Formats: sequence, C-alpha cells, structure tokens
Amino acid sequence: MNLHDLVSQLIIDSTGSASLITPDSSLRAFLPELVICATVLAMLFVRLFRVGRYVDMFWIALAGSIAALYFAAPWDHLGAVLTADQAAHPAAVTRMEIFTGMLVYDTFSVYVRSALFLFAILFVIFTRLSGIPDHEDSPDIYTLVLGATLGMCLMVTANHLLMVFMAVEMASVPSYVLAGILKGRRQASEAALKYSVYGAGAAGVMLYGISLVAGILNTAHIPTIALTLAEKFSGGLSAVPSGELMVLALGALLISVGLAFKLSAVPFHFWCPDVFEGATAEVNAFLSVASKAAALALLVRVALGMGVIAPTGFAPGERWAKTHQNAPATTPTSTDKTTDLFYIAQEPVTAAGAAAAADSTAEPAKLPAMQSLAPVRSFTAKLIAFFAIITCTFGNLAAYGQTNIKRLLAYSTIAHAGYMMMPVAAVVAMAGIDNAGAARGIAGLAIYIAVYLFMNLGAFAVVAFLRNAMRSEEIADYAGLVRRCPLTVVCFSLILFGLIGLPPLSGFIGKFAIFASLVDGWRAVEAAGQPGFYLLLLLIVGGINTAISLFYYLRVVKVMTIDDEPADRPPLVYSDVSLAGAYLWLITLPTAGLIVAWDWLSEMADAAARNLIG
Amino acid sequence: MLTPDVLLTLIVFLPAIGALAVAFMPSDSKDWIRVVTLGVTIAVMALVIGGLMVPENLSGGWNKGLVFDTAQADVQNVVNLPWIPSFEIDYFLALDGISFPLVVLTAFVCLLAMAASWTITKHVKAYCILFLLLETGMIGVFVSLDFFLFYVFWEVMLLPMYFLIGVWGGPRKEYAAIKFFLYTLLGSVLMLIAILMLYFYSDVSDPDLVAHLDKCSLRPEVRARAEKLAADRLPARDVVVAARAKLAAAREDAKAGTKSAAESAKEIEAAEKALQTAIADEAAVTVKGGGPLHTFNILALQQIGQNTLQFSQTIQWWCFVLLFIGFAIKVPTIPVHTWLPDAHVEAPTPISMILAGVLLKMGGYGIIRICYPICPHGGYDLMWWVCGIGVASMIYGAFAALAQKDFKRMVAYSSVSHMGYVVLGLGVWSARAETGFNSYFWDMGVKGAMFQMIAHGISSAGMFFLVGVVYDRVHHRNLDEFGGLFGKMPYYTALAMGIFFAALGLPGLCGFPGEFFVVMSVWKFSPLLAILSAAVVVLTAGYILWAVQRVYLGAEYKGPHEDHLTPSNFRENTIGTVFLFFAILFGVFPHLVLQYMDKTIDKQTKLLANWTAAVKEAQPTGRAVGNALRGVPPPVAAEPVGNALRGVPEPVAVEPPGAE
Amino acid sequence: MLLAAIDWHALLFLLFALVACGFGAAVLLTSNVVRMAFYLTLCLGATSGLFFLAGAQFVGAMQLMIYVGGTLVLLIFGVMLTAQARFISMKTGAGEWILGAIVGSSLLLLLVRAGFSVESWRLPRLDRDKITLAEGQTSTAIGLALTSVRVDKLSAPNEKLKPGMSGYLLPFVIVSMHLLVVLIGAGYMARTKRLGVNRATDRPVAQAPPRDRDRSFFVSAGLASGMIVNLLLAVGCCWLVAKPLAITGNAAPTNQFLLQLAKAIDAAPSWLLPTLGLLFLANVLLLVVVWYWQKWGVVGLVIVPLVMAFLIASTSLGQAAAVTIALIALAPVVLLILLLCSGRPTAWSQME
Amino acid sequence: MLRPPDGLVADGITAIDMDSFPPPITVSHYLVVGAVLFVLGAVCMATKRNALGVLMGIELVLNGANLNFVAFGSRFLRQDTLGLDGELMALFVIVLAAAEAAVALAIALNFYNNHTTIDVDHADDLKG
Repeated sequence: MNLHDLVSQLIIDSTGSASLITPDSSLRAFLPELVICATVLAMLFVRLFRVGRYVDMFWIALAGSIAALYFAAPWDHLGAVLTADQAAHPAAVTRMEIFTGMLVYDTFSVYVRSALFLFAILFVIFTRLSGIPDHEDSPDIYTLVLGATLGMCLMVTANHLLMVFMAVEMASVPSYVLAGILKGRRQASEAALKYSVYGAGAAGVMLYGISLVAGILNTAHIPTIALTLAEKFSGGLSAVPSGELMVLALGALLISVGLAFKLSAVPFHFWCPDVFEGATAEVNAFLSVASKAAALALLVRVALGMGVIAPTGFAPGERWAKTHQNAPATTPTSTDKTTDLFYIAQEPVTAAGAAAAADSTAEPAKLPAMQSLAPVRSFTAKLIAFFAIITCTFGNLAAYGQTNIKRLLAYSTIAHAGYMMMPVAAVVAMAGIDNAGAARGIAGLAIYIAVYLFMNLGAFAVVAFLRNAMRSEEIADYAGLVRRCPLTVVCFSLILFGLIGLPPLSGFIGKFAIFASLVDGWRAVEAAGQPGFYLLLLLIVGGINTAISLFYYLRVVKVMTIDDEPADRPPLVYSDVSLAGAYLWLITLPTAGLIVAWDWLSEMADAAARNLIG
Repeated sequence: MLTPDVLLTLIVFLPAIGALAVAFMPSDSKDWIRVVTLGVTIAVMALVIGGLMVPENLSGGWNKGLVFDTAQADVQNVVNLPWIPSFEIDYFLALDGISFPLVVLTAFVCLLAMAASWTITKHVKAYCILFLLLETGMIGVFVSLDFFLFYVFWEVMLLPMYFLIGVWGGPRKEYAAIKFFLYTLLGSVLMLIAILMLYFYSDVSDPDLVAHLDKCSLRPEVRARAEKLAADRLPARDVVVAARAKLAAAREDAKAGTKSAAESAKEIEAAEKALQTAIADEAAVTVKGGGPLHTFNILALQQIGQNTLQFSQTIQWWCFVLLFIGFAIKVPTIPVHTWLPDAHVEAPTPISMILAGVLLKMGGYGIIRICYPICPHGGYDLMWWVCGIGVASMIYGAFAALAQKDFKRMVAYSSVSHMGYVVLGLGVWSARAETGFNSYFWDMGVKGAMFQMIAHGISSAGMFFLVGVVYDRVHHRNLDEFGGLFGKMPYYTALAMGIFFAALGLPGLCGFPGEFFVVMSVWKFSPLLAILSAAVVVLTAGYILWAVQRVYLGAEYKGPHEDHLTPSNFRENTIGTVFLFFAILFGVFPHLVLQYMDKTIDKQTKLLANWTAAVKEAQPTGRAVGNALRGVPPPVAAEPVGNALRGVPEPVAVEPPGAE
Repeated sequence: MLLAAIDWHALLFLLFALVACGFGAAVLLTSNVVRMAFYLTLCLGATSGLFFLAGAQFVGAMQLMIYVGGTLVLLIFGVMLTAQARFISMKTGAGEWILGAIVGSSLLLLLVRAGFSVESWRLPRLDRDKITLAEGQTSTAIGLALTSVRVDKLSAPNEKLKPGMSGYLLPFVIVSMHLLVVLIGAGYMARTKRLGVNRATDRPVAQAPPRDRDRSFFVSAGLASGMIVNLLLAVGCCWLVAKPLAITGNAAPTNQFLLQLAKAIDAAPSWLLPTLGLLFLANVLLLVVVWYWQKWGVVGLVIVPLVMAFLIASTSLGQAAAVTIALIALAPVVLLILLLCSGRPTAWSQME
Repeated sequence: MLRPPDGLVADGITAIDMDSFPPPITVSHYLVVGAVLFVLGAVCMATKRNALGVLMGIELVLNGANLNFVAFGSRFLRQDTLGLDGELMALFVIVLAAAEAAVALAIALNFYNNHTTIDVDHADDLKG
C-alpha cells in the first residue's frame, strides 16, 4: 500500500467514494457539528463589519442550532425508519466509525446530539427572553455556548481516548468562561475561577489515567482497547499479572475522577453548588442539562466501550462502495433517495447476504471475548453503582438545608446525576448476560435525559424570570408568589413535582424507566448466577431518595403557595401572560402532558440504544 | 348510545375536564364555580347510576349493555386499548364486584363532600380545581386494571390532597400535609419497586397460562402473540416438566434410601443439570419468539401468580411485603397510621370526609385486588401477621379514640379501629387443611371487609361532616367543652345520634353487618382473635357513647361562642339526612350492597382456596420441586399434613431475608 | 574505559530527570509567584529534554515552543499584571503542608509502584542499538498522521491495531475551532465591560403599570366566542384523529360535505390533523393572551393561520385549500382587530 | 540490577548493557519522573493559595501525563509500544493546555479586578 492509496482511502473515509458526499461518509455524519462551527464563524465574521454591530446574534445562533438539529435528523434515524423489521434488515448500517476511528456514529449519538441541539435552540430563546446576555455580550456568549455544545457533541461520539480528553476540554473550557458571564460581579468571577481551577485539575488527573490505560494496552482506540483487554483476560482473572491489574484499576479510577467531575458526582461535586450560585440561572441551565447529558453519554461510551466488544459496523464509504460495486445497474437516482444513512431500500440482496455472512463469521469469535471481559464489566458496574449511591444520597440530603434556590437546584442536579448513573451500572452489569435488557437500560437513560432536559430548563427559566422581576434568588422571597403570578407558580410547582418523579408528571416516566432497568438488571444478573444485590440496593436507595427529595422540593412549593405574602414585598414586575410566561408554558407542557403519550419517546430511546451492544 | 370505553373514560375524566373548565372561569364568581363543581360531581354520580345501575328497561335503553350484571363474576365493561406498547402498558379499565361498589361510593361521597364545601371561602377556584382532580384520581384507582395506570392514578390524587390539606387546613396544616404526603409517597415508592419486579418476572406466553388466558382480558393482539409463543414453547416445556419430574423422583429415591448416598447425589446432580439445560432451552425458544411478554395487566398477573411458577416464593414474599406496606399506609394500620390523625384533624371538613370515606378504602381495595391474588404465597405465609396487624389496629385505634379530647381526632382514631376490621377480614385465610380447604369462612371475611369499607365510607364521612358542622359554628373541637347541643340543634343531634350509632355497629345500622361477618369468619381461623375483635366492639361503644354524652347530651353548653349555635340549615340537614338514610338502608338491607360483590368475591376466594389446596398444603413434594427449580432452599420439613388434621396451629411463618 | 562503560543516554536522562523533578519541587516549595514561574520554566525545559531523549524530537521542540515559549510567557504576564507586593508571596499553612505531604507521598508511592509493576515497562529494549536514526525520525510520520495518513501503522506487527488506524485529521482541525472559541472567551473575560450597562439584572425594578382597563362588550364577546370556536375546532380535530370518517363501509357519510371532508382527510398525511388541533389550541391560548392585554397575542393570531396554510399547502391537499383555510381563519382575526381598534379609548391603545 | 526475562536468556541474549552505568533507561524510569511531576502538581494545586500557583500546578500535572505518553510511545524504550499515538496525544495535550491556561489566566485576571486579590482563600463569597 503506497501513500497514494492511503490518501485515497482517507478521502473515501471523509466523503464517501466517487460522488461528492455520500450519505454514509464521515462528513455527512459530522454535518451538524460542522454547522455549529459555521455558525461560530458566521458570528465572528458578521462582527467584522460596521453593519454587523446592529445584527442581533441571537438570530444567527438560533438559526445555527435549528440547522444543526435539522441535519442531525432524529426523525429520520430514530423515528419510523428504525422499526423492528427494518432494523433487523441485515443491510441496515447501525454503527459507523468515522474519521478513521476517532469518532463513532450510531443511533445513540444521533439521539443525544439531537437532545443537545434541541436544548441549544430552547436555551438560545431562553437567554433572549431573560435578557442575559445583552446585545454587547451576545456574540461572545453565543460563541462560547455553541463552542461548548460542539465539545459536548464530541463527548457523545468519542471513540478514542484522545477524543475523550479533547472533548471534555472543549466542553469545559468555554463553560468556565460562561460561569463568569457577569464579569463585573464578585460572585460570578469567583465561580468562574473555582470552576476553571477544579475543572482543569480534574482534567489533568483524567489525562494521567488515560496515559496509564493507553500505555498498558498500547492503544487508545476504545474498541481496540476492549479487544486487547479481552485478550488479556482470556485466561481468567487469575492469569493476569497483579501488577497489570493494579495499573488498569488505577487508570480506570483516575479516568473516573474526570468523568465524575463532569457528572458532578460525589465526592467530586464540590464545585457544583458554588458555581451554580455564582453563575447566572441561564448558565446553570446549560451546565445542568447539556453538560450533564453529554457527560452521561461519555460515561456510557467509556464504560461500555471498554467493557463490551463493539458490534461490527461499517467504515465510512464502505457501504456505498459495496452497493455500487455489486449493483452497477443501480441508477444515480437511487443514491439521491438514500438521504437516510441507516437504510438503503435499493440494497441488493447479494451485498446483504455478504454482510450477513461477514457477521456470522465474526460472531463466534465475539462470544468468548465478551465472556472474558466480564471482570472488567463487573468492576465498572460496581464502581458506577458506588458513585451513584453516594451521589444520589448526598445530593438529596445536602439540598435540604439550602435557602438559595440556585444552590438548591445545584444539589438537585447532583442528586439527579446519581439517578442517571444508576441505569448505566445496570446496563454494564447486564451486558453479555442479557443484551436486550442492557439496551432497554440505555433506553431508560435516554428517556430520563429527554425528560430531565425540559424539567431542569424550566426550573432555571423560572428562576431567571423571577430574578428579573424581583432581584432575588432566595427561596424565602418567593413567599406567596401564587397570588402574584399564579400560572408561573403552577408551572414551577409542576416542574418541581416532576423532579421528584411523581406521576402523572414526566419525571415519573424517567424514574420509571431507570428503576425498571435496575429491576431488570437485578433479575438478569441473579438469574445468571452472579451477585446482583448491589443493583437491588441501588433500587432501594433510589426509592428512598425519592422520598427524601420530597422534603426540599415541596418546601419551595409550600413557600410559593401556602405561605403568606410578605407585607414589604418590593413591587413585582412580572406578568404570567407575557412572552416569558408563554415560554414557560411551552417548557412545562412536556413535563405535564408527556404521560398521555410517551410511546414515541420510548421508541426513539429504544432505537437509540439498539446498536451499542453487539 | 354509549360504549364502555366512552362511559368509563367519561366517569374517570369528567372531573378533570370540569377542572379545566373551572380554571377558565373568573375567580371572583365564587358561587358559579361552586355550582359548576357540584354539577360535575352530580354528573359523575348520574353517569354511574344511570349508566351502570338503572336497568335497561327503565333507562330507555341508552345504557344498553352497560348495566352492571350482578350475576357475573368476571370483569365487565372492559376497555382495553394500547397506551405505551413499548412497555406493554395498556389503557385498561373495567369494573367488577370489588371495584364497582367503591366507584359508587366515591361518586357518592364526592357529591356530598362538594355539597359540604360551601363553607370554604378561601381561594374557591383553586379549591374546586383540586377537588375535581382528586375525584379523577380516586375513581381512576378503582377502575383501572393496568398496574401502571393504577399507580399513576394512585399518585395523581396525592398532589391535590397535599394542597387541599396544606392550604385550606387548620393551624398545623403544613405539618399534617407533608406528613400525609411523605407516608404515602414512601409507600408508593415501595409499591413501584414491587410493580417493577412483578412486571419483569411476568410472562404471559407461559404454556401453563394458556388455559387461563380467558380470565385475563388481554388485548386480542397480545393474546394472539402469547398463544402463539406458548405453542412454540410447548415442546421445550414438556422437556422441562419431564426433567423436573425426574429430579423429584431422584430426590424421592434419595430420601427412600434405595441407593447409596453417593450414587443418589450423583443422580440428583445430573437431574439438576438436565433441568437447568431444559430451562435454558425453553428460555432460548422464548427469546427467539420475541418473548418474554411482560405484562402490567393485573388480571394476568393474578393468573400468573396462581397458576404458574413465574413468581417464585421469594419474589412473592418480597412483593407481598412491599405492596402490603404501601397499602397498609393508606388503610392505615399501625404502625404506619400516624399520618391519619394529623391529616384528618387539620383537613377541612369536606376533605376529611373524602379522606375517611374514600381514600382509606384504596388501601383495602389494593390488598384485596392485588396483594392476595398476585402473591398468594406471601399472603398465605403471612396471614398471621396480617391478621395480627388488623387486630392490633382495631384495639389500638379504639383505645386511642377513648383517650382523645379533640372531637375530630377521636373520629380519626375510630377510623383506624374500624379499618382494622377490613384488614382482619381480608387476612383470614381459612381455606386450609384444617378447614378442609373450605373457603366459606374466608369468603365471609372478605365480604365482611368489603361491606365494612362501604359502611365505613358512609358512617365516617358522615361523622366528619357532623363534626364539621359544629366546628363551623363554635370553632373548637374540645370534647370537654361541649354539651347540651340537643337543645340548641335538635335535628342535627338526631342525625348525629343515628350516624354515630351506625359507626358503633348497632344492629340495623350499616356498621353492624360488616363487623359481624368479620368476627364470624375469624372464629374459625382463631378463636382468640375473634374474641379480641369482638371485644373491640365494647370499646367502640365506650368512646362513641361517651362522646355522644359529652357533646349532645348534658345540661348545658360549656364552651365558647354559645350564641353561634344556631340550628343546622337546610343544606346541612340534607347532607346529614342522606348519610343517615343510607346508614339505615344498608343496615336493614345489606343485600343491596352485597349483591354486587357476591359473585366476584366468591370466585376470587374459590380460586385462591383451590390454589392453597393444590400448592400449599396438599403436595409437599411438588412444592419442593418447584422451589428447588427456583433455587429456593426447601422449606423446613414441609408442613406435615398430620399436624393440620390434629388441629395444631400453623407455625408462624418465617420472615423472608431482608423483608423488614 | 570508564567513559566507554557510561551509558550517556541514561546519564543525560538522569540529569534531565533530576532537573525536572528538582525544579518541580521548587515550584511547590517556594511561595513567591515570580520564582515559581521561573522554576516552572526550567522544569518544563528539562521535560522537553526528556522528550528528546525518548526520541520524540518534534514533541520536544513543540514543548519548548508552545509551552515554554507560549503558555509560560502567558503565565508570567499574569504574574506581572497581578504583581502587587502583598500578593507576590503567599505562604501556605503548616497543616496544609503536612496534609499535602502525606497524601502526595502516598500517591507518589502508589504511582511509582504502578510504574514498576508491568514487566514490559520494566525491561529495556534489548536491541535498541539496532534502531537506525531514520527510524527514530518521527516528524514526517507525525505530519502525515495529522493529515490522517498513518504511514507508521502500515508495518505495525499487530494486525488488530489496524482497524483503529486513528488518523488525527479531525482533532487537528477541530482543535483550531476550540482555540478560536477559547480565545474569544478569554478575550471576553479579560475585556472590561463598556459603560452604560443595561443588563436585565442590573436595571432597577420598574413600577408595575396600572391595570385598570376597560374592555367593551363587543371585544369581550369577540374574544370569548373566538376561544369557544377554536376550542371546538381543536376538539374536532382530535375527534377526527380518534374516529376517522370512513369513506367506505356502513358508516360512510351520506352528506356530500362530510364525504369531501373524509376524502380530504384521507389524502392528508397522518401528522396534519394533530398539528392543526394543536394550532387551534394555540389560538385559544393566544386569545387568552389578548384577553390579558398583550399585543403579541394578535401577532400570533395572524401567524397561526399562515402556518396552517403553509402546512396544508405542503401536503397533497393543494394550494386552493390552503388559501381558503387561510382566508377563513384570517377573517375573524381581522374582525377582532377592528373590534380592538374601535371605541374610545381603543382596547388596542391600552395593550402592552 | 535488572535481568532480562528468562526467555531471552535462553535465546542466548545475556544482559546486554545490563552492567553499564547508569543502567539503561526503561519506560518505568520515565513513569517515575512523570509520577513525580504529577504528584508535585497535584500537591501544588491543593496547597497553593495563589490562583496562578494553582495554574502552575495544573501545568505540572499535564506534563507528568505527557511524559507518560511520550515514554509509552517511544520505540527506544521497548518493543511493543503505543506508537506514534503517544507523541500525537502529547502534542494535542500541549495545545489544549495552552488554551486552558489562556482562559484560566483571563478568569484569574477578572477575579483579580473584582477582588483585587488572587488569593483563592479570599474566594469565600460562595460557601464552598
């Protein structure tokens, strides 16, 4: 193979073969991120001109996010396309490593990225309504928001340890600045300083862990890591030199420090309340939703990536090339119709058969490899379960005494991170035993992320609007608000009850889904004769925590509805019937009404989870 | 002409729609809001009575095919539509003899409670909205037969109740409201865990279940899938059964000692291995056919619990305990009753009426509908615990009521005592070897419990209403500061006497039949418990009569605001009269209530008695096999049949590991 | 003889390692920021020497250029900008020192043990004399790897490494995006805010406007009837979704209009009806908004029919239907606006 | 003193360079230096009260990790290596560290402007 071949291989990888950009090329899969990049550049470019000063960056950011969501196209990839029989089609591409294995593109990444872009759209509108950032700051702030979103997308798709580190950095560093968005304020700059110092430290620790893991396995490509590990563990746990085991465990622990920091998992949560209190509610919404969703996706990628033999997928362009080789008669019009990456209707049967044959040869080799990775999975599952238990419990207990609504929501965020880590533990434990169950667990996590997006965004939106109206973020100042702005209070109460996880609010759907995955995991693991008690423990801890969390959420509701209005309340300029109010209704609507019909969400989540475990 | 889906959906959601309508009304026009709300509750009542109770020839035929058929034991008016197919959650509503009387009771109490709400003057609009949402939640609990849906409705009524107590309650309203919320939430979280366990262990494609699918009211397409998959699994299942029999035979041999110990151990090991392989093969067939088909369908879960080996004994223990705690909190029984006095005392009068009249019944309903049929193992093994808790609640509640100074608190504790009868009646599992597996007494206990729920719904709601009437006038409830109301409010006092005596359990009033049935049924189960529960009647008479004497009789009124003691008005008299009317009616003609529940309860107890005969006591070996298959250690020397015949009481069941 | 026995490579390593560790420790131990920066420079310089010794010349050079030449200069800038006498030297408390020493030394022990615990790390490469200098020249390979062409992997003995060839083109490109964003962020942070701040959080709380407004009977009636009609339409749409008017079968509508409607609905995509229902609901909300004196509700009322028309036009129902629907829906809105603008004072003028 | 593994001795390769002074360098030696820098940096982050001091600690930590990467990737130290990936990752880390330092510095300056101190212990407006 000479240089020329390598280069042409690279071109095929990026753009697909022959035609300009085929549907299954790296660039097409990466298009949403490219749109975000273009938006950032556009905002920079517009500022160069005098006229650009008067352009409102809000519109550019909004257009960019909408375009990114459009190109991520969840309706194509997660909607009707992936119905059961089509997904069973041997030709359906379900996993693709893009950019020579740096990133991985599958339905899970489609799902989480779509959630991120949807959040970006809602977030940009939210900032517009709440007035932060103002016209002067907006180009910088939207640049940072979109830059961080770009990093988060990479976190979701990372398939290489360098990309893991880089994505975490790309998501974090702009967030440091965002925490200090009100730069004239002491609290804000303090929040930014703390966040950046702790964040950089955690990233450094994580990098050290990455270096150890990569060094002992001689690769940084995550699926290859899984293969190498399987080879190492093929003789059973006792056959591995204890020194290597120690280094591996140490590396995993150090990596988990970095992930735990992003997840604000106890004991690496300490930055969270401070940063949330110092930063504005808008930034809090961003950190607590987008950042958390991306961190969870990264956790899934790393935990499953190292503990599970990845399902076989195509390389970019491979499918396209194959289709055209085997069926030269296929007319160009058919390629025009293949806008959907995952399924090409005109797929010739021969290629399908070949793919199936390739799969079947790979299959028997995969099983023992999967088995030999069991100790890795068991270690990971228990580690995650441990973090989940302490995070959830600590978050809920610490939230109890808070008087500042942003601090309270910060602890609530910590607690929810704990809840969201629970299904990951169950999934890792179930993989290799009950793969369908593991996929359902991932789907549960995906449902929770979607539901949580609306709830937490709504909560911080209320905080921001009320801050604008009364210049206070103390819970005590919300006393008797139901007399002033009943609709907002109703929305906020619904959101808070949703955060508890009470039916019929959508928070329950998420709780139900993750608890279901825990029970499922417990059943599957016990049935396979392995100790699964920790999953049951997780379930019970989750249940008790739900009851504990009632106290502090309910206290806020109580203050707003039952308590009397203080006599000396400063004038409150806030109307329920305003654009801000309408936005709140819009955000609350899914929280309140999703229970009526959430099958579509469940189906999308199922589709998202389908291709993570082979 | 209506169809069941429209009718039941309307009955459940009409209040919610009414709440939406009220939300759009201007909040100044309080009277209009009240009238609309009352209208909605009347409409619900009308739908229930007109649609389900009035015979077709009288109604002009508009409720053709909907009228509740008392001769039928199975569920009627079935609505089963797909809701969340990816989790097999259905929109499954239906009525049977257990739920129907409670639906009527709910509609009835809500109507009267709304009529009693005219005294609420604070935030009327919000009150009415929450009230209507509460009604939706309560009716929904009784009519839904999908476990998920049941759970959603169960929690739906939490929020309105929290606010209704918290905003419109008395001085310690916040404490009472959060206590109520916390207890119930804790119970329902445990319930959720049990629900999920049952869901993941259930599989409607089990070949053992095919014969019983008729009783499950599954959706046709689900049923078709289940039957097809079951047929596919049948060959593999035959292998499993054969392997199981072989294992049992090997064990028998080992016990008989026909072969050497090492040889039989080897044989058993081989048989166990074969059984495991067979089970794994069947599981592979199931997975290949797209199974296992989990379900939330309560009827299907009941059949699974009674007719298949899917829920092992351990699982049934766990689920029974978790579910029972959840329901016991609602009933409430000791030691989880402490929310009730606070909530009742602080809640406004109409809400107390609903709490006592309807909410407490949900606990009993859950136990009878879910705990026993789905987890018979747990129910059977723990029957002494359940009965013990029931009797303890009765006695404790009665003594506590005796000690109260606060009128409303006394009534609240009387609820604890009376609901103890319900738990006792449900727990009396008399269908045992010593009774010849005759379910007659148990049947009577369950009927007594059901009747007691209805009767208590009327009498306790009435009592809370009566307490509210006098509280509205003098704004205190101290029993020592009343007296002589007979002279000032004669009609009211007459009503009060009647309803209090109904609560007391005087023959001829509604409190009597239920208690009588329960005590009768217990006699066969345990004379000691029967004597204890009969003795509670004396205590009840004590606190009721004492209260009547201190409040209504006596020479003169001793408390403040004497001048406010005006005779009761027309509205109050009407409500009270209605309560008294039904208290007398049901006392004289208990059949009016019992006719609705007879068939269903007969069938349910019959089935469970059959189960007991088949699984629990007759075939110790079969059971051991089943357990061995599920990895449960063999029970301590499977109860010798002789014991039961000799009348030796059942050893108190051993606590499962970690059940507390 | 002695000199010949000396492994210069190892000796140089020792030298650099000692310098790096020594000055690293000095960074930790000194409490003067300026000195710390200086020691750090030396430490990182020595590290780059270690890079050279490991054969990573390019990385070593980059370390010198970017790190020592760039990042550290930036840090020193920071030191100078904030250098006031009292902040230059800040002492750490004894307790912290002790705690740090204990935790640090145990961590160090653990990591060192880890470093020696893997056999292949512990042993030197036996045939390292045979490595030619050309093999050690990695700059070309790095350059090609940054364009995603991994020439070094071609001869990799390990076949399973090949699937993850891991060309670094994407990180190389995307890191520039990151740098851009980060520099904008740093610029934002370092810039002072322009005067005349007008942030939402800094504005004083305005007085609530007076709320005594009167609404003529016609306006009220118009709004109320609009709400009712739209609500009915929304319910109707939902009804049609639940119970479609079948064209065939026994229940086929005999009414000509219903027949047409059924045909039209049949031809429309499945999402259309629910969407229209939602839009009608949105109309109800907007009317409520207008009821509460918000001008933007009227804007919304105009937009919704246009959206409906657009949606219908994009389906198979055709342009004519779209225009008709739009006109039918817009007529009441026009009427409403006329109502709002009539009377004195007009309802319009009182709106926000 | 290090000994070659038994297999190699059997192959007739005995103690190449084993008796030289100082003993030949292995990956482990690099790891020790990396570990020292890492720990020094970590302790520096934990104990320094000056924001810039903390930043310098972070630089040390990143360099420790970088040293590992280079050592793992170096073909002079062992046969079966991480390969070019090590050097490439080290390169990217250098660039990312530069970016991070720039932002952290800007934030520190902003903090300084608001508080006229960069003592992190004075960062106590937030409870911590």
